[in-house]
Amino acid sequence: MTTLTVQYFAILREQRGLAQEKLSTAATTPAALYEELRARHGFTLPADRVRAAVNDEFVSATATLRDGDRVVFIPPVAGG
Amino acid sequence: MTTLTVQYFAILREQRGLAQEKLSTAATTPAALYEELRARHGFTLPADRVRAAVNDEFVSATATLRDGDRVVFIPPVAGG
Amino acid sequence: MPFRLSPNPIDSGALQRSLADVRAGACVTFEGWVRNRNEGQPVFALDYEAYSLLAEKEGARIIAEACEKFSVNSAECIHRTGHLALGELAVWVGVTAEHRGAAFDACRYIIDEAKARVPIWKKEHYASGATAWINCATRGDHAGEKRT
Amino acid sequence: MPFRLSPNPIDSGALQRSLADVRAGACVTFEGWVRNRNEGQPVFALDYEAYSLLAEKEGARIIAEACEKFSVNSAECIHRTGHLALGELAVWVGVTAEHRGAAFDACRYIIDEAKARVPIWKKEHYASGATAWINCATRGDHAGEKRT
Repeated sequence: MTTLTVQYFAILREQRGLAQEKLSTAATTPAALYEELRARHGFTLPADRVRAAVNDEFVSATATLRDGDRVVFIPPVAGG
Repeated sequence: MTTLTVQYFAILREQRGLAQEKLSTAATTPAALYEELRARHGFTLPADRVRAAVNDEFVSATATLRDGDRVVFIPPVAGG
Repeated sequence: MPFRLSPNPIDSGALQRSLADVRAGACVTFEGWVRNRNEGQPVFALDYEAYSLLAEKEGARIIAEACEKFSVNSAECIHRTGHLALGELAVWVGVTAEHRGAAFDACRYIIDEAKARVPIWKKEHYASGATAWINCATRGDHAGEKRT
Repeated sequence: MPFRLSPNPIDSGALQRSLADVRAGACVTFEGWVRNRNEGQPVFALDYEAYSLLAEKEGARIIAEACEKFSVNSAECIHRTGHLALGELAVWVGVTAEHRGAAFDACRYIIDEAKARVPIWKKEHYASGATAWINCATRGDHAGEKRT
């Protein structure tokens, strides 16, 4: 199990009902973690429309998560 | 012979030494008139780099000049 | 900083004056304004939410790419966050260059890439009272992909 | 008037504010500034001379063409005449549109066509004291075709 901080923005923040949480998980990749959280919280965005960032850098969905990482799932952006 | 008003701008105004003149000419087209004036005043621009306007509209170099027309020879433009 | 987020209204006049440069012959600016309708629906207001740390990094990368690809003298981008009313300035991009081609190309590159890559999200408030996170609709929602 | 000549300094901030429009999502502006060098020669100041009647007609035609080719809400162009110092604003183009692609394309179309077609001439004053009418050099002169 790794202990992570997950931050939520925009539609994910609203669907989760909070902006940040600490959690322990057996997931070792962003993809696995997103599926776990999506099942638990009913996120409407499918995994293929969400990017991941770890410690404020974009990472691939199959990157390895490490204890203490701060993970952000990034819904489709819409600046401007 | 037709009697015309010729207006000069920019390099042609400077080379002619005035901005406007009335003149009588045997030239019946802007092309012929420009060659006549060029020979008389030593304009440096060759005819193929000068456009013509008559009564404030662009015309072809072979348009017919009529008595009372106001003719402008337009050096290469350089706005902006 | 060439890319910034601002929770306060953007003073585009001051930004453009700050680009003044006698070595530049061209200045191109893009302003994104809050429009009163999107995809046919009357829009009442907007919220922009940003993942600030990554937005600023990715924005700075985009500006650096533009400066590498095109011969520009300077380039800046500022994006609003928070609640915006109709007509408000949401994003400003300003580019100076010796020649206009580079200024146009760089300005467009920056706004195109920023819209596609910078983690900022837009929530539209409709006259009907409904809201929607743009580009986040899923099957069953009525709102599709949007472009400004 | 969508195309104007101005013997006085151009207030670009006021011009841009005059384009405010809640139906527009994008505003692109181009500013042409007096640059301190051209083709490697130090420039000291400029004079712009216009054939006003035809310049205004041709400028209005260019704006009308841009509005026909691209989906724009409004488009304006103002060009200075007279004596300009370094850094001064020589020409301003502003375009609003629902979407940014049309605003960029129309703004660029207007400045490209204006530079090629509107009867306005530029005389550069060099630090050396020499002057040249741009684009009017003939064999034997040192100055060639110029672009901003």
